[in-house]
Amino acid sequence: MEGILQFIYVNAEAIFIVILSIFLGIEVISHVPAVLHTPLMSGANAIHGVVVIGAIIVLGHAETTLSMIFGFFAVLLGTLNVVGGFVVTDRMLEMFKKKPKK
Amino acid sequence: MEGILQFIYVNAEAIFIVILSIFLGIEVISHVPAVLHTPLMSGANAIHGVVVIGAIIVLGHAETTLSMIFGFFAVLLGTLNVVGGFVVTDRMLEMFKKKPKK
Amino acid sequence: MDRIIEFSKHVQFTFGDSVLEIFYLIASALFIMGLKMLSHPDSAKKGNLYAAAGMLIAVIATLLLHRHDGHKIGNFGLIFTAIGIGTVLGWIVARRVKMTKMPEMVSLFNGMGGAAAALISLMEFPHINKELIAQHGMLNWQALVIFLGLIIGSVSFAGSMIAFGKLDGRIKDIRSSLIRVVNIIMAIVIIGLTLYIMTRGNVNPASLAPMVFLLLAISLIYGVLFVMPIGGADMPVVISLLNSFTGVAAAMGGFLYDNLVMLTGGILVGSAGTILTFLMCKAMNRSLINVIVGSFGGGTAAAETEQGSMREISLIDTAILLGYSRKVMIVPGYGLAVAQAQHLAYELDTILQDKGVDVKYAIHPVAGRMPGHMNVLLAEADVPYDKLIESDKANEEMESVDVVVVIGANDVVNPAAEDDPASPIYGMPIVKALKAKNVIVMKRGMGKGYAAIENNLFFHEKTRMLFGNAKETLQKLITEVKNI
Amino acid sequence: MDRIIEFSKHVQFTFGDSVLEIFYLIASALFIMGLKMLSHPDSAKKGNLYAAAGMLIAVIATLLLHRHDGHKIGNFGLIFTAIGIGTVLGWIVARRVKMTKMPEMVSLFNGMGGAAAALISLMEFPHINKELIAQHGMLNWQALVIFLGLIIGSVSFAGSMIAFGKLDGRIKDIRSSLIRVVNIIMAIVIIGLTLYIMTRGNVNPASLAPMVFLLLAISLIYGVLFVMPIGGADMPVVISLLNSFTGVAAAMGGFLYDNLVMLTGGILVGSAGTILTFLMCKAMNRSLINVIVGSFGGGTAAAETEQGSMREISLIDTAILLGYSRKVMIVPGYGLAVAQAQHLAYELDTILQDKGVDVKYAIHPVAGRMPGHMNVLLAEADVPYDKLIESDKANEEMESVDVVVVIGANDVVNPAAEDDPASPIYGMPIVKALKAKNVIVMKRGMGKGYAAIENNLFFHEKTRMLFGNAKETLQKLITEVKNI
Ligand SMILES: NC(=O)c1ccc[n+]([C@@H]2O[C@H](COP(=O)([O-])OP(=O)(O)OC[C@H]3O[C@@H](n4cnc5c(N)ncnc54)[C@H](OP(=O)(O)O)[C@@H]3O)[C@@H](O)[C@H]2O)c1
Ligand SMILES: NC(=O)c1ccc[n+]([C@@H]2O[C@H](COP(=O)([O-])OP(=O)(O)OC[C@H]3O[C@@H](n4cnc5c(N)ncnc54)[C@H](OP(=O)(O)O)[C@@H]3O)[C@@H](O)[C@H]2O)c1
Repeated sequence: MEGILQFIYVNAEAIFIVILSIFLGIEVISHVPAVLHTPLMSGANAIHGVVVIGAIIVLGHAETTLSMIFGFFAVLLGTLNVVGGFVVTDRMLEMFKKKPKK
Repeated sequence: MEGILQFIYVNAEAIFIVILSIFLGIEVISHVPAVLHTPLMSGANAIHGVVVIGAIIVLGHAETTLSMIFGFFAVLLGTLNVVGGFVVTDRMLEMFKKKPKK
Repeated sequence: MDRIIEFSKHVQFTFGDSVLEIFYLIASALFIMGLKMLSHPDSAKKGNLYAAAGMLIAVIATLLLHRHDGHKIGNFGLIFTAIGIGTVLGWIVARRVKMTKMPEMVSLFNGMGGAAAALISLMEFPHINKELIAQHGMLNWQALVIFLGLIIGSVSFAGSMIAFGKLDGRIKDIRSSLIRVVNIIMAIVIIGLTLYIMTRGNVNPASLAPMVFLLLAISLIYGVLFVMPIGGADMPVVISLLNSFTGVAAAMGGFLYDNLVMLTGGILVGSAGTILTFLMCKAMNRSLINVIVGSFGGGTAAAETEQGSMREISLIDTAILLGYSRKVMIVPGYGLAVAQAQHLAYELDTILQDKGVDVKYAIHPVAGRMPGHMNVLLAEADVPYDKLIESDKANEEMESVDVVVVIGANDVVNPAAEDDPASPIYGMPIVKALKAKNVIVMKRGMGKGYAAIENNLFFHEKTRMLFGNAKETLQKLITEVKNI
Repeated sequence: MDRIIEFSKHVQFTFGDSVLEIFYLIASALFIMGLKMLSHPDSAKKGNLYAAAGMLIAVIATLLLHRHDGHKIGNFGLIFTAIGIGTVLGWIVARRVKMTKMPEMVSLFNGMGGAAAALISLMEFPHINKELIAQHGMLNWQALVIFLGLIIGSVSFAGSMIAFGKLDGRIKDIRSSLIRVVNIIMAIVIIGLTLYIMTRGNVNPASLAPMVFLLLAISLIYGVLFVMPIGGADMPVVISLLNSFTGVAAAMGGFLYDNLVMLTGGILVGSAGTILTFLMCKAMNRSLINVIVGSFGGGTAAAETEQGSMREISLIDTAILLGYSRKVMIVPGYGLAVAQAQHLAYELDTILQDKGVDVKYAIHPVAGRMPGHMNVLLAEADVPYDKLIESDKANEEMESVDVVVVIGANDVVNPAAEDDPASPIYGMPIVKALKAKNVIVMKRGMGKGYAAIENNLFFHEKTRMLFGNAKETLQKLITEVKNI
């Protein structure tokens, strides 16, 4: 209980950021047309690849071999998520780009 | 310059909150129909009455007579902003409440 | 990780501190949801209540739980007296005031908020953290935040008071290009003085008091002169702008006290208010710069050439025309509000309705002088909501309308918006009165509207003019209609 | 004020620390703007680039400026190798894969993100701040954040791999109510084990390693079993859900490292992904619970009574009917994708077009097995974008259409959605084929669609069936049409 209260007090700003981001995520998405569901999902998928930054921090300060191995894979997988995510999204959106030419 | 950098580092979370709130303000408002402009302006006006909290903090810790007088007026004016703002908005919205009864 | 861990090592906190943050979080969420709901007609009223509930929570939580340097809030007597007076006064004024005076009220209360923000800055200024000053002199973030709150708050206060006076008709427009030059100079002086104060180095802030009061004075004058040259009719836009100013001023308090509900609430209003200002300008087909610099009203000479002649109509002919119509569309405008003839318009409507005429009102979004002006005006006269039709819908029905009765409207029915690209109102959507079979225009004379341009509608062959003050004309018309 | 002042007294920071925060702020803003633009067709492609730019900025800034306990990022060799391999591999796979395999790819990459989050938690777990443990034991916020990251990340990883396998056809659906019971038990075990670990008190976290690995293993199994019983066709919805999971897991890293771009980016995806999941369910007229528990496909017996008989049509008759029409509307569905007959459909279209027939495609939003499936499929066959019409618009034109050709679609043209309230798809918008003059349906036999219900359209007097695999049927039809 005390731990939770400390968490709230110490991370108050971060918790505000969480709540605001939640509202923002909802607002930003809520009017998306159905055809864009898949590319949007894919784009969002690429954005959570931001986890790669955590992986870089871990690997960047790793000292034991084990943590270097783990860190190496974390960075690798995170990069896959980012690069693959954005490229796939871009390819999908190729399909939707052209407007009626009449 | 150093002061600004300290400000940014120390208030990094607060600055994020500012940016997120700006985006949120834009998103939330951007589809409002013209007839609601005035009540919305009025409602927003009431919300910035949140400045009354700052006034309460000042007056609540005031020690000199001068600061008590100033603080008293700050709380009074802030309260006017809040109460007047919400009541006026409510009255305006009375006008828009009724839906076509056909 | 470093910052937060470092932080948690050094900070003492109590149960109450954490709970206060939770309440602030709830209050902020209520503000956001309230604002969101306020922007949809169906949920607007509930949205206002949500925001008010958020405010109540934030205030009560502050009173009970706030601590500064380990001290709880004191001076409860004074605080409750101030809140009490503010509540009673605010409530009574807001309840009593006439519907059509609402914009004045918004302006007044906005000014109060700005003044409160400025007062807070004045009081906190001598208490800038000693260690910060030792480290960085006056060039530190607390000083910055305090001065911004002072300047923005007082500009907002002074500007709002002038806007209030203008709407109330007490302060007349002073259009002089001199003021604009003076304004630019004053803006520079304000920035310069602030920089001067902030570069005073490691001093006791209290010793800078004279300069701070000078800054206050100049900011107040700037606020007055900023609004002075802007036309009275543009006040809604100005108030919306000052509204967002006050939001930003309140947010400065959020930085100062590390108070997240002030920060979120203030910035939210600052951002939403700015967008709203632009939307209001857009609805009038103008730019914000254009409103502030006020180049409107010069009027292009174009298309003022071939007008032909106006044709008048007598009261009795009008009465007969209306009495034997099937469908009548009333287009109310600013003149109806000026003449306070909304009750008479509705009386005419009821009498015609009794005679079997179908009467509706075409409501243009920027008719009058504030958004929703006509809705408020006609609601005051108890016109049923379902008789009010938005202008888009009205235009669709227009072909089946026998008589359009324009009462004190001008710009919102000006066909130049559609067919004269040189016109300053070109592109603004209008009520297309000419699609109906007959048009009757009630106004006092040849007076121009807000945009100060000619209106070819008045010279069209379908149109008949019924000159006179709207109130008197309607009065007489009602008598005539009753007689047929 | 206290917190921030207190904080600024104790924290050492460098120039780089402040600049890093600014870059993170810019990156977060780019994520928000990117996501916003991704939800509008015109700006979507630019939005993706914005988000990618944000990511690049965040990564480079971290590499150059991040400091932990005063140490800068090291192990650059390893980092660049990992990033290099990841980039090349990700790029090649994403570029090479067939358009129709896109959902598999999203699932795969989503799983990678989840795994990265879980790995970070595994590595940070032994390093929980000593002072926090001294104060609160293992029941502290760092431990909480680490375990949440571990659990959510590994569920997301394992689930995504299963979803990938199912979409790829390698893993078959296992529908057993036993799995559901097992799932509930496992969820309880996960919560219990986490609580057990967190109440170990003041211990060296490394000593808890075996239990943490047990937690990891159970979470992985749970992820597998969570997705296992869900039908393969529901995978897009499941992937969207797991996508938002990974977002939340990434955000946990944001708390752990006090890293605001991870926090904002992760939560943004978590929230937007959740909404998107609900929107996808809504487009299919189902609830999320319904998808996860998978009660779909039971099929109500209602309205399956009076069906009458099906009428077949020969290839030659079809060819004549099409060749002499003025307007033909093709309604593609899942069967077209299965048969990979999109190129042939377009070939038929071109030949008919040459004969002066106006051919369009009616695109239903949930035709196929992922949103936008038909757009992607037909774009692959180079069908011009302006021939694809959304189903609402198509329905408006339908009355002037001579022949509707349904190729491998079933549910999206099922009139039960309109007139049978007992049907599980009741309320879903459909392509109203029956409003056209003739309907031709190409499918292999009496196979049902995704919703596993009868379709009365096939028994309607306007409808003629053309049985056979879509690819072969179209091939033969093209020959016939050429001959007339
Ligand atoms: N709604 C808003 O938010 C807002 C805010 C700011 C500006 N505006 C602008 O205001 C304008 C509104 O257009 P509008 O058509 O409503 O009004 P308008 O164009 O200003 O015209 C009003 C007309 O009413 C007549 N009038 C004045 N007093 C009268 C009386 N006592 N009896 C009868 N007639 C009287 C005047 O002609 P006589 O002098 O000949 O009688 C005048 O031509 C637009 O240009 C809009 O952009 C709107
Ligand atoms: N788009 C999405 O995001 C998404 C995601 C999940 C679920 N869904 C659901 O999927 C359904 C989509 O509807 P739909 O009309 O496109 O497809 P459907 O209802 O699943 O029907 C497909 C039809 O194609 C026929 N078919 C299969 N293979 C074929 C082949 N090789 N040649 C010719 N015909 C073939 C099948 O009949 P035979 O076996 O007789 O040939 C079947 O009746 C909806 O219920 C939707 O809710 C959509």
